[in-house]
Amino acid sequence: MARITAGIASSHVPLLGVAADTGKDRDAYFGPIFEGYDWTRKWIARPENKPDVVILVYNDHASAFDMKIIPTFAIGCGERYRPADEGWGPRQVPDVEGHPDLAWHIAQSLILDEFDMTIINEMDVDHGLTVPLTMMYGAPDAWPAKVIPLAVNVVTYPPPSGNRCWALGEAIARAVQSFKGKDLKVHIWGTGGMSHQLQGTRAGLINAEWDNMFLDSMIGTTQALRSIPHIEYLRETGSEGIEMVMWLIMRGALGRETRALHRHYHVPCSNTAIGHIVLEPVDGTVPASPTLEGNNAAAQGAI
Amino acid sequence: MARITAGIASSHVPLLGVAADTGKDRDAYFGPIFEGYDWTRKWIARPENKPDVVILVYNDHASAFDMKIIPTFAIGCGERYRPADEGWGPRQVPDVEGHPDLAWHIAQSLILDEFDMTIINEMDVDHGLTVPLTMMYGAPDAWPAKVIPLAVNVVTYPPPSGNRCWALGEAIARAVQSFKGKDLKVHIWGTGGMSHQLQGTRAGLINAEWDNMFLDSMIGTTQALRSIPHIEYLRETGSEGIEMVMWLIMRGALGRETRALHRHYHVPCSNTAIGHIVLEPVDGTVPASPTLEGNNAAAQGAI
Amino acid sequence: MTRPRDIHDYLDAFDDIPGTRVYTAARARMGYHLNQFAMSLMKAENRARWLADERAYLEEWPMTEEQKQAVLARDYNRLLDLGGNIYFLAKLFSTDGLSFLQAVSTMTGMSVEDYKAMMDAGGRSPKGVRSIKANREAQGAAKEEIR
Amino acid sequence: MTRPRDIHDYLDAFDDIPGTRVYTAARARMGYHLNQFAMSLMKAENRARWLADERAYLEEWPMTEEQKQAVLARDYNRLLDLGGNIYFLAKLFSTDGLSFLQAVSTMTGMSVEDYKAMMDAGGRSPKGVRSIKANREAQGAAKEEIR
Ligand SMILES: [Fe+3]
Ligand SMILES: [Fe+3]
Repeated sequence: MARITAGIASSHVPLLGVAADTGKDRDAYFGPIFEGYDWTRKWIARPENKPDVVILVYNDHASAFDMKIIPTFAIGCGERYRPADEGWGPRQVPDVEGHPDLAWHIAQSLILDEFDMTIINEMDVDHGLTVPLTMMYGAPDAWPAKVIPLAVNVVTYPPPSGNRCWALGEAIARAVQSFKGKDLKVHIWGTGGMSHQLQGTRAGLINAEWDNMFLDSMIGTTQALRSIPHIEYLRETGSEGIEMVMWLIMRGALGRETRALHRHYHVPCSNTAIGHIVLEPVDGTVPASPTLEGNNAAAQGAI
Repeated sequence: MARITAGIASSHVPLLGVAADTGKDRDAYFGPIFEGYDWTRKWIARPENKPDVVILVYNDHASAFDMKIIPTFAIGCGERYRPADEGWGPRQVPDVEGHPDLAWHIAQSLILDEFDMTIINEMDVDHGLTVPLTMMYGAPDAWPAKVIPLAVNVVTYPPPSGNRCWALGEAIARAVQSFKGKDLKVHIWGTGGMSHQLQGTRAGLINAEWDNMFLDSMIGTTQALRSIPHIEYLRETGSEGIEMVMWLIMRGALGRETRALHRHYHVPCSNTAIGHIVLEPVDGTVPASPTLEGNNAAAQGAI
Repeated sequence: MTRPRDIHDYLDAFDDIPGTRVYTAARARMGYHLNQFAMSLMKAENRARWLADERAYLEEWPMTEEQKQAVLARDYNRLLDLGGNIYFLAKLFSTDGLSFLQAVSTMTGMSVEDYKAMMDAGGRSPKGVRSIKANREAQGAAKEEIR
Repeated sequence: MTRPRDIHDYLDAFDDIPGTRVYTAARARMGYHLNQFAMSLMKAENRARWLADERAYLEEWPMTEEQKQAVLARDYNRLLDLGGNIYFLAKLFSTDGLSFLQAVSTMTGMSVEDYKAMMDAGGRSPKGVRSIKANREAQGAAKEEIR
């Protein structure tokens, strides 16, 4: 049996990786950012909170996938993943170990639930995945948790809708609940955001008010975020703020009601508003699978 | 504007390509198979029936995709595709020309409709795609239609459910209807099947009764095929009969009611039951998009 | 039925089909390098190296010795048991110049002639090969009657 | 509204955002080879060849002359107009040793110092840069009042 014990959201700005890797993470510029993660680092190190596996929702930034192939939802079922060379050499951080047992179980379950997953067995992972690990764990010799990468297309339009992301989270929760292997504590992390725009004359846009509305709405029972259209992310949070739809996969997986354990917001890091929240499920109920293959006696009954 | 004028289903056994390429297509063994396509070749050559674009639903047989990456639904948005070398050199048939305008329009529309598509810009296409072209067109210097490849995973379990395939077809129909480019006649072809098993002591399984039930149910208003579970394909039609779920994408795209123009069934071709049907929509109505981004005023309204 | 409906029930049902291995995650993982090896034979230059020295070519792949032996022996039933998938293995038998019918027949215990004759006569009937459980129950019922 | 809701309305709305190009299919197609060129700079050996002779390296790619000129000029606004995507172009400015902040500031018409100062002070406000149409209507209303 496996269960989702917490959800974490975090920005994944590449500069945070550079700061950590070059020992600048406590200087005047980066100190206030990293301090906001100190609570989480202590909390996650405690045995009762330490996840065995992290389902890490992120987006690839033209690293593993080029324009030849653009999967909407890709789930990593491999044994391990190397940090990608993003144009300045790979980050000197540990390889990321996968959890193929749980990953394949989730992948198979999601497809029965009518999510059109792309299964990945080999790929490199970029800052979108390794920066959140750094923020939560610092610089260990090996990452303390296995990781299931879940890569979402938020670069080429259209990305998946907020509603689709939330529903995917719910289906992930069902899949984790039905895992039959070892007893596993599972985290789900949603990464990217918050407001930022990396292009054009409007670059540098930050919308602290909207970002905080978004953080507020991650907590409790509201499903308001589920129906925010893409155009609102673009107008209100800059062209790259759309990454926040990935947080909704995490939120959906936590079920009906959440409680916030920790929250941090800081402007700026480079061009971006840093947002970070730690949530736990209060009522982790998710709707039952609506599909035939996932849920109907006829689909499994012997003839 | 574009409209779907017909749906064609056909087996895509690689040996049919070999027979055609080596001039054996009218011998005692292959003659009865190819004769069943003569009606279609004549019909499709008539200007009023000739499609400008074929949305060709097929599966890749470990050619473009290896085990590193397995997309459930991949749509080809590229300019052209070369025949794959499947282990005995590529088939000497023309390159396949894409239709990026329509393909990207469909891809974008499907994602708004909450299908988690993988977009492909470069790939080779194998017998699953080129054999149906040969069956319908013979051996021209260039294929007479542009092709949008739609590759479905039916090799690694689970493939998409029948219901999901049918629903994808409906969403494709909506997308084609909303195309704003040139006036295009569009065909949708579903390929693969019918009953066959290529492995183990049960190899050679053929179920003519079930196959003909399936052909019957492609016609008219029934949606019975939509809810056949995977296990029934496996038991009744052999381990490779599951390819028939791809026909349901075609059927779904034809809308509420179909009429059969031509039908052909022959056993055997190599290990496989050959099935072929030509359908036209009678009432092409499909349900409206149920999604926010695809269908809700709030998603597009200016702020 | 009241037991939870999920991927476990879905997968368990596949084991009930006689003489059939469904290519599930479990098989895909076991056969990963075997299938990737077979895939490599799609390239003409790899086929040439393979044909020149099969054993040496196999040594480049992190496959189990059992898988390597089964490849060298062209034991397709064994290869399927070890995680092979028929569409990947097709690159192997195609390189040998075998057709699907020839290669597939080797898994049935029939001669290629007998297998071809069966196909020409309409193929193998699904009767009696739908369900292991149903067959067992039918046998039980038959014994019941005899008693 | 009664007009059909579909991808056209969805895409049209993107053109209403000031100073912003959304990376849609239309842009992705125009910039295909430009972005694939940029992607190639993820490999150390390609970066070395690129740095040794930029023009010669560019000639290997089926890009338009306009795209090539904009690459050589590091004109990022132009590159976005020509179908570039910022995450692909990041391989280019990373190879130059530029940070995201430095590269991004070049698109704003501000000096890097002024841009950094704006960011440190809380970033650019969304006020007045949400909608071209809304801005136009607000201007109209203001003129109305003056009269
Ligand atoms: Fe990002
Ligand atoms: Fe096939």
